[in-house]
Amino acid sequence: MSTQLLTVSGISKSFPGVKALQDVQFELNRGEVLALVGENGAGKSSLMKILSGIYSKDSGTILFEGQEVDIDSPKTAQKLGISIIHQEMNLMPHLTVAQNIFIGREPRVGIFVRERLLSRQASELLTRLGIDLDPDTLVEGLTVAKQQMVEIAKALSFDAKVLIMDEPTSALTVAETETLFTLIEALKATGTGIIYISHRMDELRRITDRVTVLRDGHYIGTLEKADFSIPKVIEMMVGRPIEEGARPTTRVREADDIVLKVEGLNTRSLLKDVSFELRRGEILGFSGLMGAGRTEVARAIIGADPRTSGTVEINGKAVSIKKPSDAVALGLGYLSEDRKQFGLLLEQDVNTNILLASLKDYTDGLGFVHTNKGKQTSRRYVDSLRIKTPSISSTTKNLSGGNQQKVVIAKWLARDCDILIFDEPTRGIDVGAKEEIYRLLNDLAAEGKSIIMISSELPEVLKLAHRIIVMANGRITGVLDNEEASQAKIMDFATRMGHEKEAVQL
Amino acid sequence: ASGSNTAAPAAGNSKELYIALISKGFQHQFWQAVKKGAEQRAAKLGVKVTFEGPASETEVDAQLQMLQAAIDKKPDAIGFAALDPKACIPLLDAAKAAKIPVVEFDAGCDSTVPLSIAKTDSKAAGALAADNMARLIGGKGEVGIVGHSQINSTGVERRDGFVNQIKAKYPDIKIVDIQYGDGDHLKSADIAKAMIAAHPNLKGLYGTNEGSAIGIVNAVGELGLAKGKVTVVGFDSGQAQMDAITSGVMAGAITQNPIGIGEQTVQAAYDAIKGKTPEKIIDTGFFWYDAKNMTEANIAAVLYK
Amino acid sequence: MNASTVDTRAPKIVDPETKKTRSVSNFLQAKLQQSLAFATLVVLLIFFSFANTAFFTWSNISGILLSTAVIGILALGTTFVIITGGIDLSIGTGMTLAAVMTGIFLVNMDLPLIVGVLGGIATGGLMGFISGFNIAVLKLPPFIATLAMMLIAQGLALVISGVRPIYFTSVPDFKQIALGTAIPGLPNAVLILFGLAFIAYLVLSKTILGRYTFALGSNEEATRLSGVDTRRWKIMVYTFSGLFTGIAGVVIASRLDSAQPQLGSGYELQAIAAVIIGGTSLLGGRGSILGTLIGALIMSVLINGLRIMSIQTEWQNVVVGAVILVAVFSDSLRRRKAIF
Amino acid sequence: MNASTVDTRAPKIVDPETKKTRSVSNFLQAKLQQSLAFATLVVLLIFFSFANTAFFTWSNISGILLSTAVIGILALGTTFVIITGGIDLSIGTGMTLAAVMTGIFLVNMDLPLIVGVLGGIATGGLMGFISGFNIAVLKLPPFIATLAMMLIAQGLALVISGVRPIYFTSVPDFKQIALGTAIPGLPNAVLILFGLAFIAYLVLSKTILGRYTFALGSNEEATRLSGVDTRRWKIMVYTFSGLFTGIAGVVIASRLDSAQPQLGSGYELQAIAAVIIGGTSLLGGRGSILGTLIGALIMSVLINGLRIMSIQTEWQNVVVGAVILVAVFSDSLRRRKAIF
Ligand SMILES: Nc1ncnc2c1ncn2[C@@H]1O[C@H](COP(=O)(O)OP(=O)(O)OP(=O)(O)O)[C@@H](O)[C@H]1O
Ligand SMILES: Nc1ncnc2c1ncn2[C@@H]1O[C@H](COP(=O)(O)OP(=O)(O)OP(=O)(O)O)[C@@H](O)[C@H]1O
Ligand SMILES: [Mg+2]
Ligand SMILES: [Mg+2]
Repeated sequence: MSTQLLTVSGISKSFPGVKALQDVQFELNRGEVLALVGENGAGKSSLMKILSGIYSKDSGTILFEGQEVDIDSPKTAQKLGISIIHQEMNLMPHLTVAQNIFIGREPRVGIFVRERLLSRQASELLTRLGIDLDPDTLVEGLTVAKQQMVEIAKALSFDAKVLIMDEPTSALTVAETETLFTLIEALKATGTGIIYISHRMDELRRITDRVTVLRDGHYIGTLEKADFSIPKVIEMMVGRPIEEGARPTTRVREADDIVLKVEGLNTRSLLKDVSFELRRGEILGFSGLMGAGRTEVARAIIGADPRTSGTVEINGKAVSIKKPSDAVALGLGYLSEDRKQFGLLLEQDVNTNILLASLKDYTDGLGFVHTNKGKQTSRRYVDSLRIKTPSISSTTKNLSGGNQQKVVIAKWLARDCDILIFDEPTRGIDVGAKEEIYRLLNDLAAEGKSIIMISSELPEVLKLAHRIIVMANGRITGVLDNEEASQAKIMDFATRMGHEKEAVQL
Repeated sequence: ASGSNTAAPAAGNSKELYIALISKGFQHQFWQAVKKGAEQRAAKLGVKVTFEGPASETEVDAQLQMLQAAIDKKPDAIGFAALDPKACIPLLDAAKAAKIPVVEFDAGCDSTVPLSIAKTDSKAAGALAADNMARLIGGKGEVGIVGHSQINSTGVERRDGFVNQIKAKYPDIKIVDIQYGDGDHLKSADIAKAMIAAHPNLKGLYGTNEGSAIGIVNAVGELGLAKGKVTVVGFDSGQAQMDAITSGVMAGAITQNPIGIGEQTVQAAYDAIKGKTPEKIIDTGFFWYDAKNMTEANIAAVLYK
Repeated sequence: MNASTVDTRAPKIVDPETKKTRSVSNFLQAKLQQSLAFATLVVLLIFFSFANTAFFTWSNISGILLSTAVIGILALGTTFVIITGGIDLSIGTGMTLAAVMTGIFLVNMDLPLIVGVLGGIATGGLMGFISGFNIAVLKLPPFIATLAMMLIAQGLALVISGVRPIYFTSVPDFKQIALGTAIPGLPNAVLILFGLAFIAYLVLSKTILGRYTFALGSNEEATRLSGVDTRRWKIMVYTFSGLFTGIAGVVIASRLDSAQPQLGSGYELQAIAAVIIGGTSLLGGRGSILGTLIGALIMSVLINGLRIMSIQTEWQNVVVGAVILVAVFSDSLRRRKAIF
Repeated sequence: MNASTVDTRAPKIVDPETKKTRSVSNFLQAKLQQSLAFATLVVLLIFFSFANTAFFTWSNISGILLSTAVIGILALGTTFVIITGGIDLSIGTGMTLAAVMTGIFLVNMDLPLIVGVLGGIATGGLMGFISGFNIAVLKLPPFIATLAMMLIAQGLALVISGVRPIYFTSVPDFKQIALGTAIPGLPNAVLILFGLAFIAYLVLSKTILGRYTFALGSNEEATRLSGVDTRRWKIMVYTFSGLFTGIAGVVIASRLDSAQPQLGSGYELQAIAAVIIGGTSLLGGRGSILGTLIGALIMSVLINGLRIMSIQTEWQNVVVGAVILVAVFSDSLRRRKAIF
């Protein structure tokens, strides 16, 4: 039994009104990658938080290397050699990369921190991991993706026996994901056991040895690599088969009206001369590597960030958008990629969040809000999007990540904008829900709404977008029609750093 | 206001007479001395007194609340020193309605209810400070004032008494600056230093209460000025001022007779309870003291530490 | 979106039972601090009633209510500001400036009563507006923006009044605003307090301003990106709160029958303490009017009780500080989510 | 997705050049508020020098430095607290309590000078510890926990001293602590201020305590999840800051050669204003000792200059408030992300 690293059995955990885990079990061997999958809210993160000492379990046993252990604090978990990359960012934005990685373990002489050694250690670690980051930059200036890389570096710096990764790739693009997989292979070879949580099914086959499936807080089963297939896993997860959608069947015709026209958009920090058009009923994909500037395009258009120049036309009329409320008033909504920071009122209930963008529709001339009508709307979206929440008056913070994302989507659906910019709409969302969101986007487009979909997942862009704009380094490097697009072509454009600009005139 | 006069006497006053004193403050040594006088006389008369006042002499509202609470306690008499002469009127009417006799000390309320007041003429005291300042600097030169308040009555009257006297009687003396340090020793010291810096020919500085005066003394000490370069005239008493006068840093100061105020107030209240009519105005006097007369019995009696 | 396209056979994940348990527990959690504050209030009332018979008399109770009025009105307004995650340190001296301006309007300029009163209230609103502008548009931190406003208001009150109280003797009706008794035995100031509390309650829980107040305090950036003009609404919140400061200025002037230009500093901390004791979080996003009312009452009952018991003034602060700690500790019980 | 189709030679997205520009601009941004505060200071100095010849004399400059000492020391300590995202309102009256305790030790108990001084400092540390405990362990909000502590310290200072100043006449050396001149012409209090500033700088930027101070203010939960005992470190920060309060108490007592039990309230707001003017963010995570020193100097230069110019006291507050607004507005420039 020396290969057994971790044996978990009979774990239950309840939160007020929610049974997050009931009698869950799994085991982890040395040198393997165990995938943990399940729909949003299935209890994956909760289980991992128990293993890393953040939550205490209500019942059950944890054997670590054959010994029963009581993991009562993050520190205990660290001491045992259990290291975790959290689903939600857990960095200190005002500290540097190096300071973040070694927080709590600073090399010191007496009370003094050996700053230079700290920086060197971090630099060595980052080089060893092949992560391109300056250890002395402040984390607050990094993009979500880079912050995620910092988290990964931090978790790997522990030389842990058990490494838990809770959706590590949800903010990463292909290249970073690839780096991570290489790291995982290397760690496996040294005998580390890895628990890997992801909603990206294609990743499972690539790196995992076994898959454990949870549904609604229950243990469903474990599949060995040999009898593992994606449809089978999905079926176990959702309890019913899901058919993979094909590429879009409808076409956007040249004759359709141009609803949004952006011309010569520039920002001080990144964007250079971004121009494009969006037609009625179109889903326009935005592809690119991390930091390519897609989010910045969206933010600049809606007036969330300053732009140095550029014009925006809506339905053929030049408009002046100085702040997000202007954009929304013109029927242009933006769903941010970072739901925790920019999407949700975490401390407020689901109802408040869903109605936030459309509150004026429920307000009379005196400023009074008609609560019941609003609640009906909220309930409708909770049902139709299958948001897993005890009620619409539950605090949003307590929802699982994926369900939080659905709340943000519901907010924008309730606002009924004609143009919607979805920035990474399926980040952290389970397969079942993803399909629902895809269908939803298609329906919206079919109704005549126009959609910009920024996504780092190439399959999803290919599946949904009528046209695909590829960005690199703040520029548009290519525009592809769906029929001519392929992953290889997109990647080709996504990696043109501007020197080859002439070559990509389309 | 007192709707329920169902004569339930407040606990503890069935035998012992109880007089509630509402002062303008309690933290300054001046008020502590008033308190001391009141307690001395109360002990002698065998009555109970309580003494309270707001933390700062700007808190008119808080003082009214104290007065209201005092009335609700149904004492046998109330002694009151008004922070504002008008705001107190309705509450004194309420006291009258509750048949509680009221006497005043230090500063009065524009009301017919109070039977007497024990106080000092602060303007005259300020004028006496001016006379002494003029005498000490030889009747001419620049003088500055560090005040403790530009709004409460003692602050204003001690300042105005000084200023008016100088204007009226000493045309060669120029008051070059008046600033206010809230009676905060540190602030007053910094103000005095700034004044001395800004007016190199400054002959004298007048501080209108203990904190202001000691601030000036500290400033002179910190600047290491030769004794007598700037003539310091203070107000009130206290250990530090007496020391400064002994050592010669301060030329002298005006003291009122706060212990006497406290004694007279309790006495008047006691008389009122007993049905005697106390004297309408009890002037407890004020005195100039300096190194020469400080130890004299009549002066030593009104000084307090 | 066309809801019918979504699989409506999707199993309901939540059964009615859990829903109920959950919302009951949520409700309880939310009410806990309020109830504990309320419990503190009741304990104080009982304690003082037994400690001194003079305490539980109508005259004293109405005195307590009257002395709650000013701090209470300030606290009501500043509850909104605190829920947005901001703070307003200028309410104390701002109240004084409003009182002084009322005096200027009514006494020096001899304007009609209603005009003078509205002018005083508007003064408060204007200060709130300026603070709101500094905070929302110039992006100054609320603490420092309102600290500066506190100093400015304090200075202006002295300058404008000529460093001297303004007496309303020429306007005999003015006194009735606070001290008249539309309900016999109860000063109008108390009615004003409760009336304003009701209005504040309505605004906070029923109107769009209230909703956005909570939203701003929960996540301002998310609110902004949701198309809410956060700058405008933030200015509105500070202005609205400023109106309460103005009303407090009129009430205190009426109560004192004079505008005392040096009054006011220190009131802001008392009002903020009342708000926090009432369970409103300084981190924003959470709070209630009822809680604030209870918090203000705790403060004034406590201070009155100590006075009635003739506790020495120097000890009173110690006791008040200790009671604040205890009252607020209950709140922490709820938030304390240790490992268990 | 088949990742093997991905070109793994994908060039680095950030080339060294952009990285450099970025970090230079970051650096500049971080220094901007400090430099603007510094610019404000220089402007004030120049202005007052021209406005009144008495201003730029050694005697007045050393007077300004001396008058910065107390507020400056308080501000240094509280910089740490504010960087953690907390606040300490008890530093003003806490300083007074420390002064009173020093008096009790030295005068009433006649202990040796060094023991009395350390006792006074320890009093400050103890108060910091209690506040830290209330905040870190009992999870009280810092504002209210320290507001309560402010009241308690104020009351205790009066109670312990018997509402009477304690004079250090029996300990003649005591006065030398603040007013002796180890460097001729410069009071020791100024040396103490600069010495403490250097220590605070070392601690904040070079030690583990400083690191965790920033970490706590940046993201407390993440810090805790990283295995740092945040409770312990938070208590340490408040205790450390409390020691500065204690030292300020000793210095003010030494300067006044007495412990004045009624002083101190109001000092906290001045100290906090100095910290914020110096660019430390009330939201936590950002701040510097140099900035605080500059902030404290701005305040005292401004006040001294107005006094030298004989500006009427009532106008002084207005001007100070306005200058605070202007000084802090510069900070907002940095954070203001308008559309252009
Ligand atoms: N602190 C909490 N308080 C209350 N409920 C919670 C808390 N944390 C998690 N839950 C609930 O427990 C359930 C499991 O959540 P968990 O975060 O473990 O899901 P998950 O499988 O990680 O989902 P996702 O894929 O969306 O991240 C959810 O219903 C969630 O609402
Ligand atoms: N406010 C800002 N200040 C400075 N740089 C910024 C700012 N916002 C974004 N950037 C930088 O601009 C670049 C573009 O980031 P953006 O988020 O737009 O990229 P993206 O294509 O959406 O990638 P991602 O997948 O990371 O979201 C990044 O390098 C980021 O660091
Ligand atoms: Mg999760
Ligand atoms: Mg992005």
